[in-house]
Amino acid sequence: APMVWSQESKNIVLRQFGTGVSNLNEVATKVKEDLGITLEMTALDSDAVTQRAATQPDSFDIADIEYWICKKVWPTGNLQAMDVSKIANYDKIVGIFKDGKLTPESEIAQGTAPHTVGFVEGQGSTAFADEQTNWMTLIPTIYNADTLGIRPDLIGRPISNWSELLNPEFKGKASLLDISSIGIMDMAMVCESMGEITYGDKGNMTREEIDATFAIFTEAKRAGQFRAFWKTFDESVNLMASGEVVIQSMWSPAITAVKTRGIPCVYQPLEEGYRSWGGGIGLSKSLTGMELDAAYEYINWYLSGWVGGFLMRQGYYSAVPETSKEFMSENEWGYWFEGKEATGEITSPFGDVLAQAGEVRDGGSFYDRMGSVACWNAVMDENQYMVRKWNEFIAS
Amino acid sequence: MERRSTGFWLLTIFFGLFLLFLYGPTITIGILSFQGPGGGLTFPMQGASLHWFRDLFREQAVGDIWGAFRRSFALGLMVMVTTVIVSVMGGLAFRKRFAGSGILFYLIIASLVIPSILVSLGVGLIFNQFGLRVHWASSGFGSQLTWTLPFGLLIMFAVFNRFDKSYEEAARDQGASAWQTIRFVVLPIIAPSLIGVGLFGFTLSYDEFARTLLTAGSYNTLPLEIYGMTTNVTTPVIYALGTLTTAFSLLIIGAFLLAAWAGAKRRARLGSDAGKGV
Amino acid sequence: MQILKNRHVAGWLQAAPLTLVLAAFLVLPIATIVTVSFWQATEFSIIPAFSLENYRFLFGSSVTGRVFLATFRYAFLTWALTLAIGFTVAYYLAFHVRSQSWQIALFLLCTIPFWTSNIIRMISWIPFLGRNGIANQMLISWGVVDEPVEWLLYSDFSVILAFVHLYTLFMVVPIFNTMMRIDRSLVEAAYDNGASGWQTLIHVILPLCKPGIMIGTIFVVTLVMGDFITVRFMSGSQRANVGRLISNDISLLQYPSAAATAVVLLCTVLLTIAILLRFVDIRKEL
Amino acid sequence: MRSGQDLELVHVTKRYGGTVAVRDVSHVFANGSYVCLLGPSGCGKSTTLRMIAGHESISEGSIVLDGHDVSRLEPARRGTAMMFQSYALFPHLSVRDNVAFSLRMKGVDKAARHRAADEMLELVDMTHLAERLPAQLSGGQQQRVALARALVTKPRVLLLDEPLSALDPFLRIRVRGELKRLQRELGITFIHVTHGQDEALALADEVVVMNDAVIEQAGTAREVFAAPRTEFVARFMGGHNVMDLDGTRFALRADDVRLDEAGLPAVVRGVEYQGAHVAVTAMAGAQEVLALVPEARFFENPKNPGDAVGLSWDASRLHRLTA
Amino acid sequence: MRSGQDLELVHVTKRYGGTVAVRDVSHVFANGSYVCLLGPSGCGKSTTLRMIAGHESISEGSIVLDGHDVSRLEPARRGTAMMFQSYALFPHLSVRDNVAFSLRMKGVDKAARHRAADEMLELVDMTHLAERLPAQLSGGQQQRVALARALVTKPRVLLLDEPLSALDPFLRIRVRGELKRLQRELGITFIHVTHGQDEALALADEVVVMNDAVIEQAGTAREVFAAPRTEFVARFMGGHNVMDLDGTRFALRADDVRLDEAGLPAVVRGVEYQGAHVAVTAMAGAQEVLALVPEARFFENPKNPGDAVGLSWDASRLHRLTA
Ligand SMILES: Nc1ncnc2c1ncn2[C@@H]1O[C@H](COP(=O)(O)OP(=O)(O)OP(=O)(O)O)[C@@H](O)[C@H]1O
Ligand SMILES: Nc1ncnc2c1ncn2[C@@H]1O[C@H](COP(=O)(O)OP(=O)(O)OP(=O)(O)O)[C@@H](O)[C@H]1O
Ligand SMILES: [Mg+2]
Ligand SMILES: [Mg+2]
Repeated sequence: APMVWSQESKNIVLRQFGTGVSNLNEVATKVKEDLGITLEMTALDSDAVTQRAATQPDSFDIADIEYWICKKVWPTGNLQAMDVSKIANYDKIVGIFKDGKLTPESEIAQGTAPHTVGFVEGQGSTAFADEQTNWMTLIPTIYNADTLGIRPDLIGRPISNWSELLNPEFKGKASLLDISSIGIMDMAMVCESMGEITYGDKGNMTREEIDATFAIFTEAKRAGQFRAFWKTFDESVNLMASGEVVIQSMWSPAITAVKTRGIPCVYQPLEEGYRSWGGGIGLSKSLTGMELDAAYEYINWYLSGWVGGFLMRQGYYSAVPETSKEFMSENEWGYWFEGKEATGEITSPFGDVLAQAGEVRDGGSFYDRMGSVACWNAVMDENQYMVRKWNEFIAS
Repeated sequence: MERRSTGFWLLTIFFGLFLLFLYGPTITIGILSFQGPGGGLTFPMQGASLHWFRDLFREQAVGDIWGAFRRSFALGLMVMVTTVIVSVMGGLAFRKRFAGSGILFYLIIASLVIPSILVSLGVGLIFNQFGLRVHWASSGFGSQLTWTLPFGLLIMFAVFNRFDKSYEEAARDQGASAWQTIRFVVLPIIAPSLIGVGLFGFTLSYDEFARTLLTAGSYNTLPLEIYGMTTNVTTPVIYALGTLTTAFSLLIIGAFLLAAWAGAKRRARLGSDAGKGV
Repeated sequence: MQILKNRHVAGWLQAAPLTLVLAAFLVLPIATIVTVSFWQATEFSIIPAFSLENYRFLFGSSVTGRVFLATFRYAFLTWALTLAIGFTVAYYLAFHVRSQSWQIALFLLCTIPFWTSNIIRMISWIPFLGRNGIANQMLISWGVVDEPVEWLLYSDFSVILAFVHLYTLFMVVPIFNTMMRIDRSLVEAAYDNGASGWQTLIHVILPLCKPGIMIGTIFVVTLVMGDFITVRFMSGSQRANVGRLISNDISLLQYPSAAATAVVLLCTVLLTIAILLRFVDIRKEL
Repeated sequence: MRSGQDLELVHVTKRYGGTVAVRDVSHVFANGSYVCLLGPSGCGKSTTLRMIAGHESISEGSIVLDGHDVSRLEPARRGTAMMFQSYALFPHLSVRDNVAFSLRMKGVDKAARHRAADEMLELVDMTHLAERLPAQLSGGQQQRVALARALVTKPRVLLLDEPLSALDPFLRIRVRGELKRLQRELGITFIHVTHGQDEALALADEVVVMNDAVIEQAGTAREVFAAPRTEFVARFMGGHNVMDLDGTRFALRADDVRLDEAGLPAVVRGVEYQGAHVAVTAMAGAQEVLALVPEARFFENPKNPGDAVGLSWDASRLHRLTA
Repeated sequence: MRSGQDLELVHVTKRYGGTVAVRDVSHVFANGSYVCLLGPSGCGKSTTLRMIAGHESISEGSIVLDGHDVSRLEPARRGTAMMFQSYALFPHLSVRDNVAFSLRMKGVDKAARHRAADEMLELVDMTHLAERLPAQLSGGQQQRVALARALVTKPRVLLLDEPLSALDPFLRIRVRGELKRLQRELGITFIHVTHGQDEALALADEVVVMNDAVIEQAGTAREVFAAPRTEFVARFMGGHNVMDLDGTRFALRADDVRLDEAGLPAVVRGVEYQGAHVAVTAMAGAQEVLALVPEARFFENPKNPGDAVGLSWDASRLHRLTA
């Protein structure tokens, strides 16, 4: 009976870990309030996340990871697939996570698109399914389209191509993120934009393509193009805010964070399109019984809108936008999702003012932004090789 | 007062500059931690307030500073106690040469010089290979010991090198058993050094990052949390934390000095004939 | 009972906890690292199959040599600077500060910053050295430079600065310790023999401080050679030393490759220390 | 005066690896006597004492006290107590607690052991400083506390390793009088190691001269000083000339040598004023002769280095040496 | 014998914060003499010596050598050299390099300074050990090296702070003979700090007794011993009785006291054998009297503690004290 159930769930503790992006204490507080489940949160950087998911299955119950990480981790068998029939809002999840298409006419971008690693054949399977099945690897939670961030005040001219990252004009003032799987995609966007390399599939490069990409960037690095590399959200914010860097690959809330300090910063939509990423939560293999039930309860709660609204108001997108709408004001929904002019002040869930009335979100509406994704964060077949080359690049 | 040489004054200036160099960042942190609510991690200051200290005591967006602090404190205490006990025992053992003591000594030196990340990596790998679960209180604890023990032992070696054996002989002569000799004579005499070893062990553990990195398991210790914060937090709350820990250590040192001073004062009341020819 | 009196048995009994800890958390892990360095890996798992591939890649890459060289360069420069600063500071405290309470007070003053987290102390250089940091603002306002000086941050300069800042105390303490044990009458004897302050320093104090210098050197060299975090933070990931190579590999789950690099680093460090230990009998000098 | 309660060393040998510190020493220490172990540095005095105390194991032989072989007993079970050269007072304990230490180890309750300790402190006249720490005492005071601590165990034999060497000469003379008085009052055996001849002569009922790991001579102070058996003893005790006359070696006390124009012609080499006496060193050919001349007589006719003098003595005062 | 080359202390005072270590001391040290500074612990001997050497600044007054005020000069410029109590040999330098150190500081080239060092080592008979490190030498050998090192600077005045205290008594007596001989050969002033009366008496041309930061008495050894000016000096030099007769204080030498049935009745309290003499302490009423009786005479009629004796002396031997 439900009564007993929620009584018992009060004593249940679930250990969740993930990147700082979505592993927020507000969520834990809210879930305790709504469901009585205690959620213990640990925030790590994405490499550490990968590592823990792959090597320490006992140290967590719920993994909040990105899809490309899932591609690496899933085959270890540390996670268990989820029964779609137990997910209440499954049908309302956006198409990107199901068949890969935002709208029926969308083209599927290169890289590890979420739907390619979103399903497996059966409950115990470690191989991904080509199409939707009843067994989902991760429940999508959060995603976004990334591009270059710039300081318009320090650059003073329009930027419209990825290739600007290596423009000697910004020598000593550019930055790149030091997470191989993401960085390589940014690099590829740049090289392609420069016209130096044409990739077969940026999400799955050949060794030659990898070598050529690194050659270009190593040369730029030695020439002093980069001020620093960043590995985490906050570093990118500080680099930008302190004026050390004027152009760099960046994440959306980082732009917001810079802006809240009163420093002009733009998430620049570029001609070549966005590099996109998505995250989801997965269940540890060791989760059973009452904890497993609680986890499902947690997931359903997650998709029921509060979290979505909470995340959307920071500039991310929710996997089930419809449910989130109820938790956002019209002004917010218009600004964040529909790309409309703000009718009043836009504030973050933490109370910071992010935009004034009349401002429009960089890049426009959800469909404008997610519709021009050029590639997804990816792990490629030559990942091992790429990683070593990346390591060399960083060390060179 | 006596006139001091120019060399003295030059050196005093040098020392002053050195202190400035040492404290510069601490002071920078100190100032920046009083940023106004809108302030960032860098200059210029955006107003002045205690906002970030208050913020420190509220729940953070991510992570769990106070949980991490509790864990680090507990771990520090565990490491401290273990280091003191094991170092004393080791120190006692090394007073006599025993078969294999040479090898053990080189092992201690090795433990001191091996880059910490290797220990972290190795312990992580072992736990991984044996299917054990890494946890700050097991693997983390062990890895930290490989760092604090050599220090503790080196201090104990130094202490016992200077320890006058005739104290022990006197105790034996007075009918103390081996255990009583240690309990009532050796330990009290070396107690000040033991406090030193303990404090040292605690500090080393409390601030240990590399060795805990791969061995802490699901829960962060404070340095890991701070490391996490440098990557997830964009506010001066991290500086507030730094300022607070510095103030905290100043307080502890002050308390120790005060206690030592009071003790000396109390003893001095009894007077002294030391050095007099009576 | 009698067997407990045997000094070998008693010694081992007392040393047992120590031995256990070192065996479990030092010997075994290092052995594992050596073993794993010959294994192979995929993205997420280690394959226990003997292979020299890791070493082949390591020695085959031109980056390796450069990184090792950089590691030595950092170690050497940091060593030279910490030695110069540490020796001077210790000398000042030991020989120019006369009252013991002042010595203790000033010495404590030097140690207090070490209770603040290393990481915090390190990153607090960033607002100081940055393009718009305090240092540059001062330099500009004094008219020393017109443009902000770029190499203050995210450069070898800032890396070494942070190293010196973090590790000078490791030089000060042992040198101060040996200096305090130098019989003051030796210094007076030198003056009596007509030596100037400088000559006394060079011909008497310096030679007698050798053990302290050696111990400090061992600390600093091993700390710098094993570091991976300072280089990353202070160079903005633009520079690398061996530690970073390893930590990059670790964070990319390339354990065997990390282990191979680790083995090479381990050998290098142990070799360096073995050479240093030739000059000093640590146990006697404590 | 040998009694069943004597302390006896029976063929005692101590080896440290290859070196022999004490070689096959046998000796009976009479009950209730003040014995001084005298000898040059490294001759094995401390080792002998420490073997008696039980702080050093015996390589061969045995130690018998009161008819019982105590060689294998623990230090505290032997009926001996030791006073250490540096006193070894426990620095963390007050004077009273230092003295009461052995009783505490036995489990005597606080009141009782403090009473006993205060009694001992009374004996050495240190009651007023009972609360102090050792570091707050002068050398002489520390020495007295160490004595009290050793005596509180009511030992049969008190062993003292150079108990006076840390004191300045003035104090040393005063304290040695106190030691002697205490020994007489308590009536127990004191075995006192020293390398000062004057100390040994002044204190000892029996002087035991050691050299090179063996006992060279033992006897009353007067026997040893007046009739040294060997050249070593004669030289070591000081105040003796060792002379080669017709191939035999004789000892001649320096105070038996007179400056006398008619005597053996010699040249003064050195003059040392010693208060009551003046020590004149003179060369008679290759033989160096020391004459201890009473001050008054010397200054009737003072000599300087380089002066010619005559030396004379009664042949009856020549004492033949055995080695 | 005062000459322009003497060393003179003129109203010298040394303060450490509130305590006065040396108070307004004036004294002339005659050129070429062997002076002993004698006194109890803490009386200011070392401080005086170190002020002369230049290792301690002077609070007030001045030090004049050879007619020049040297109080502000560096140690090495004063024409003095110091030999330290613990010798202070540089542990990292060989014996030869230790001795040659001052020449090296002056920039003398290697061959020349080694030659000079070897000459000095010859003087103290240490040439054969020139290559050794100090740690490989015995105490006596180290002492000689320290001496050579001090002398190599050709000082006018050699300052020695308890130079013999680290040696055992046997060696001490031998080495003090060598010191005296060396001083005489070199003809320079030696100022030797000691707290041993016998050492001072044996060595000194002039004994300077200090007490409580001031000079209590200065004079030849014989003057000081035979005619102590104050009670302190009498007691400190030893061998004296201090007596209160009709309200005036007199000193009486212990060797002037005879045991004599007819004399002042007294009770023996202690008997100390001293070789040539026996020291008998007796109580005449509340007055303790020490009698130094020649051995032969004592043993004609030996006394034990508790025996009744008579004490007598020539009234002419009573020496009146000024304080
Ligand atoms: N623990 C030890 N190990 C090796 N040799 C020792 C040890 N203790 C003493 N010896 C040696 O035994 C000999 C006798 O030493 P002991 O200490 O008994 O001499 P001592 O007569 O007391 O001399 P001193 O007057 O210098 O104290 C010496 O040669 C000494 O070197
Ligand atoms: N550096 C110092 N600071 C303070 N007081 C001092 C210092 N050096 C000496 N004194 C004090 O000055 C007085 C004289 O000391 P000094 O060393 O001259 O005595 P001393 O006669 O050489 O004694 P000893 O025979 O013990 O060597 C003592 O009371 C001592 O405590
Ligand atoms: Mg001895
Ligand atoms: Mg002195």
